[in-house]
Amino acid sequence: MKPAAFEYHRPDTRPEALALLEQHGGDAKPLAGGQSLIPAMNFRLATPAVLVDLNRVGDLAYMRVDSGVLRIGAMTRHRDVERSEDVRRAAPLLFEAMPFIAHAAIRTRGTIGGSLAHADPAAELPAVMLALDATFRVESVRGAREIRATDFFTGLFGTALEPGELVTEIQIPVTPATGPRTGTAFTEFSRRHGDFALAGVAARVTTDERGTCVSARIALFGVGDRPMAAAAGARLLEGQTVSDDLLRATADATAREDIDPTGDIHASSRYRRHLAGVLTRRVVARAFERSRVTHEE
Amino acid sequence: MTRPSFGQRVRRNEDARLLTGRAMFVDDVNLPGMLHVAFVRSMMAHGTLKGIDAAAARQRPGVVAVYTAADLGDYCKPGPVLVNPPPVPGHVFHGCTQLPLAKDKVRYVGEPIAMIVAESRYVAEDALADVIVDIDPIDAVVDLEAALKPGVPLVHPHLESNAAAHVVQRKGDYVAARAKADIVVKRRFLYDRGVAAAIENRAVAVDWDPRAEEMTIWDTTQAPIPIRNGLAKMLGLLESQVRVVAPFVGGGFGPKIMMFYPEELLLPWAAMRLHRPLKWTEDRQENFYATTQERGQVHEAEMALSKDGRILGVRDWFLCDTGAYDPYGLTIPINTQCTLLGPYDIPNYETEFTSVFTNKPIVTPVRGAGRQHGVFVSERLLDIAARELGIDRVEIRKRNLLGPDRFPHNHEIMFQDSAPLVYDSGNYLPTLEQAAEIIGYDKFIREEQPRLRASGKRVGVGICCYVEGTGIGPYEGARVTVEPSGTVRCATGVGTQGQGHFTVLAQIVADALGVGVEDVRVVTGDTREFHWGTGTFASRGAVVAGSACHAAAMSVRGKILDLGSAILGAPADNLELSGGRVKVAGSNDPGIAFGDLAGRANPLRGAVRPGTEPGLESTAYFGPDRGSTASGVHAMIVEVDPETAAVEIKRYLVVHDCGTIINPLLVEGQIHGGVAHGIGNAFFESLVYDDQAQLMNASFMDYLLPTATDVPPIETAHRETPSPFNVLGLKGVGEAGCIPTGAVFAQAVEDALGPGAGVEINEIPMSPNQLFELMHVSGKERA
Amino acid sequence: MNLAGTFTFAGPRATVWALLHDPAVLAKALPGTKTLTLAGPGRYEGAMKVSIGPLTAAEFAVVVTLSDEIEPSHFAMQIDGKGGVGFAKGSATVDLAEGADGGTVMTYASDIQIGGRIAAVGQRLVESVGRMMMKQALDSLNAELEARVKK
Amino acid sequence: MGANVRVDVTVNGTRHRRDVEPRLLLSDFLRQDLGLTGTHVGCEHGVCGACTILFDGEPARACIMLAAQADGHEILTIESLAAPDGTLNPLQSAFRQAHGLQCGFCTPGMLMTLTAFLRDNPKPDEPQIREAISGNLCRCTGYQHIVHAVQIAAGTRAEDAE
Repeated sequence: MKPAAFEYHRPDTRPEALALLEQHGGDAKPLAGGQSLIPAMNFRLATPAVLVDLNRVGDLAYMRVDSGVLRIGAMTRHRDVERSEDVRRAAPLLFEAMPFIAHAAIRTRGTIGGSLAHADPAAELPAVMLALDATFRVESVRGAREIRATDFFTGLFGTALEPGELVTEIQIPVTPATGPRTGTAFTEFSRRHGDFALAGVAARVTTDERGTCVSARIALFGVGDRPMAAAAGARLLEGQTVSDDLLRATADATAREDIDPTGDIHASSRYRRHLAGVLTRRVVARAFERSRVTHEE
Repeated sequence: MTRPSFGQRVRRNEDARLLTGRAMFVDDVNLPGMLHVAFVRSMMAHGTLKGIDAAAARQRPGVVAVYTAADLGDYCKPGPVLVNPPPVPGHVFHGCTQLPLAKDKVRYVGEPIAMIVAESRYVAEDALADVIVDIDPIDAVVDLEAALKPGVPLVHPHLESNAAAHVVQRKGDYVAARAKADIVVKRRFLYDRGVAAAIENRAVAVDWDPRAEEMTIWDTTQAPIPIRNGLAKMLGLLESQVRVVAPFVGGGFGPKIMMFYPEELLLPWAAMRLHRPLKWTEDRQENFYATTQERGQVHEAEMALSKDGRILGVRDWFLCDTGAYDPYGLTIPINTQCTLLGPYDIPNYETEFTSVFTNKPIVTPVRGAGRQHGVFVSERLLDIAARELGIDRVEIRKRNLLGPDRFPHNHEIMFQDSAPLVYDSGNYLPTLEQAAEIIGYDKFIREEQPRLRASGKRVGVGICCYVEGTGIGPYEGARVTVEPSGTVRCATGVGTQGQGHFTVLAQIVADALGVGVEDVRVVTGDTREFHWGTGTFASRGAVVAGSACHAAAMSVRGKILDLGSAILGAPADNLELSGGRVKVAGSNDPGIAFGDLAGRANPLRGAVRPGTEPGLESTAYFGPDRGSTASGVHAMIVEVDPETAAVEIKRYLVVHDCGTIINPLLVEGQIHGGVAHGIGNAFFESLVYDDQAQLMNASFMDYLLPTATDVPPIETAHRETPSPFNVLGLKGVGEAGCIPTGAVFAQAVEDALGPGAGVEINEIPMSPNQLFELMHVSGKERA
Repeated sequence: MNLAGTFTFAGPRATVWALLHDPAVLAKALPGTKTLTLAGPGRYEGAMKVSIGPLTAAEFAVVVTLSDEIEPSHFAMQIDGKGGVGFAKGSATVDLAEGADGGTVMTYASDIQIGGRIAAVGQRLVESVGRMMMKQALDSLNAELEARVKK
Repeated sequence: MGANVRVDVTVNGTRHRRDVEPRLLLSDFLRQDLGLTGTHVGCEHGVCGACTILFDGEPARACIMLAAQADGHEILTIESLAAPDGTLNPLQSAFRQAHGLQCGFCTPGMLMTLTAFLRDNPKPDEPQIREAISGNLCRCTGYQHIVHAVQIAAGTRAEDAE
């Protein structure tokens, strides 16, 4: 299990990196944390001709909050995100999800941008970004553009990135700024701690002062070819106050209408759908609870 | 006085090397000019091998040689049958073993087809894709029952069917017993395959010195001596020209036994041709194909009982997957037949199996070796009978246990060691009672479970018994030497894969000689040091090699006393051995240090008296007539999430009896590891083959080994019923932890879901997905 | 892996039949196809290199053999792909029926066996990849069909 | 394809300069090029944790990093833990006390993972310890004695506790 040979570049600056990606086009893979790419290369299921190692590019790792937006540089390591006070305050959902990603020794190397660009349908972060309505800044030698998470994930490991483009920054609207009564919650069901989830759910619920839901976002992972926004489920919540019946109806609608899971050796399509419903009910209930807590504070 | 170490929690002699990264494993062998090996392996499970084109691989820069079966000439012969079947009357056995490189036909995914030798493993892997292999596929034989139907392709076409073996064993008259029974419970049980998953993969490194005509082989084997002897014969060398070293080995669990794996045969052969050192280290993906596996069995079993819950008899009929070849004979299914009897008085027993060739990797023993299947069948049948008869689960077991007055107990069927199955000793009732008490069985059933169930929690308890035949022959040997430095050396043939032989065997020798455990240097697994013996398997290392070490140490003790008596002028029975010195008991004279005595026993001048030997050294052997029988009870409390079908183990208890305990700390370690392995088998680990025998989860991403958050803290209690079959009273413990785990897991989960759920678990492993399906199906049926 | 379903083409059955037998069209429609040529009656040979995100399985040599052809309503095919990291082998049937509004309803069923490292490591993705490739191929064929019908 | 690249790396306090093939895995570099065979390789896909080292002080899997990526960085391996005279450090010693190893193959990865963990979390409770080592597979011990060893090292369990 040794990788096939490749041409290796380790640029020091962002323009150099973008130029290399442009020059090699589809033959080049950016190497961020490498925690998914190098295992695939060791199996020789990934055999990139050129690797552009981003680890020396200095200005891609940062976290800061400005004008209601949490900005995270794409090369920020998971470990730094999970330990960040800014993240805990500004994006509690992201903070809650971080420990579910693999294990500490993977999170020390893995990066937030790498994970999102990899777009594994069973990964936690893409769904979290959908639930938080995040936006990704992408750059190439031709310039920069911004892509909403809802438009970014296009299919199985598929993204809206064009050849030569690189995710450089993740922009997350600060949670309290979207409404004082906002609650978020995250959970997943996996066989073992750190494994890819058989199903997982991230939710964000905002209520008015009477506890009526004014907006809701639910995103699932592990149950489709990409992170799935549960539109039908979320729609049922809007204008309603929380009740067991509402939670059940939301979970049912999500499991029935919003996802179309495939089966694998760990979980059949039917079991995944069932889990998605159970987890949606639990997560949305917790998000509602937390929206009350924010309110009471 | 040197305090005896027996029964003490002695810390291990080998740990310092392992903890600092100094311990040598096979893959650590790096010699100048070393070449690296990779194997082209079949991608098809079954097919006719029509052609191999290795021309491009041979051209690749950095590739030194490519060998196919055609290049091996006479060396391309099927490997030996390693364990001949025991002499059960009427048995049928077709021994079919593997060629080092496939010729004409491939029989499982991963079967080696060509060997590539290159300057690095990287280049060798590059060359794998250069070799074009033309295979005409044949439908794969996967399912055990389908394999025996007429018209199915044959894994070995020279045979009439895919049956590899057939054995019937009988005790009493089951048919008559059944006719008298008040109730007969009958079920079908499945227990599926897993890998041993030692964290160290296999590896072989070879150095052939053409001038000295000596070969050194470093091998991750549990049995270096048989490997040396076999290889010497195959290579046309004297046994003394071949040295096999099993240095530190990173876990064995069965498949590293004396397999004569193709890689073990081919590297020495190639080293003699290339005159350069070679190394092959299996990668994790290869390990899922190229290393043997175990467990696949299907049982149809019934138990006949009286209405008061006494077992009148058991009939079991089963199929045992032996994979593509059957070099290990009948060890696994015979173990299953024998272990099914458990601690119970089963007067009438009829057991029949057919071993089946399939297009899956070769099956040889993995920790437990067929025993868990037998326990699963009998314990599940008892659970079902208890439910149908309205008898408590613990009570029905108590009613059937063999009493302490029934030993030695002859079960009248043949065990894997070709001797009748005789339990040496045991005391089962107190073990069961102690387990029930520690886990709080009565209170749990009466109070806690109803209370928790009322609050919506699904909790359950399981409790199961087992016995385990351990410590079988044929023999092991040991040589104990007192060196002039005073250090005591103990050399034995069994390899060590983490069991603690460097400490346990040292304890045996230390106590015999009155020295500290740390003063005994144990050497294992190097044929240059000791070359008579078999290996580490069947929970036998401490029992058999330990008894040999004891005998050798006692003989050295005799020499010390004789010589000490002559020098100190006191009768031998007035002398004591302590602190590495021999002295007159009760005297203030310090006596003589062993080192000085060793010097005197090997004089440079003067004569060694006739009838004596020089030095303080003795070699001794121990060969038990039959194995010793360990036993125990496992209990488990689980909570099941009725919505997700997730199972959480809340408590796990093992009360066990492995005879005299040398070192409780190490015994507990063996049990913990076994239980973790058993939990893996029960709930996490599953080899998933598709209908063409393609393995769908050949990685640690999808083959789920239990982690620290999946294995609960394990409570243990020890009982000691010494074996009368060896001087020290020892019984083996290496496999005990994993044997009843599946059965106790099934019982606990059923109990948690409650009788209303109608869930019966007759299949291991049981994933949350499978459990969900069972809950769902039974729910529908109920409605 | 079993993939089965129906798909409605926005065009007449005879044109759909022709498209499904045109190697140039199929080469464009099947994701990852590098070459595809008619090697004999009902026999197509080619090379594919399927990429899914970071996973770029090495090149596959592909042979597709058509049989049981009943123009314009039915055919069966044998699919045989071999590469350095695995193989895909299987069979499929395709039935074409005239649908509403001049469309054509295709009913397909396939049983594809995946072997080697792709199956061993990629099991989590196999079904999704199958579905994705089928969808892309059908969408692409339909687009080609619409273009032809417009002409 | 791909010219060799320069690796200038400090391992266990010693600086090494080598030119390596870009595809050389860090685990192979440490074991073969530098002869530091204490770092073990168990899966080469980042799951078993046997090859865990400290990369700039943080645990990382050497089998899914390239040697080239170590250029300019500091690495600590199992060989760095004991004193030069071989005296075990408190964590190593606790492993011996608690019988926290059997075959010892996973042990280097366990020790390196735990070295960073105990530095950041000197008094962990049992669930935290179990989570900390949940990315390191051990087939021998069932983990319990490893947990005990960590507790001894953290001073929350007596050395001779049974």
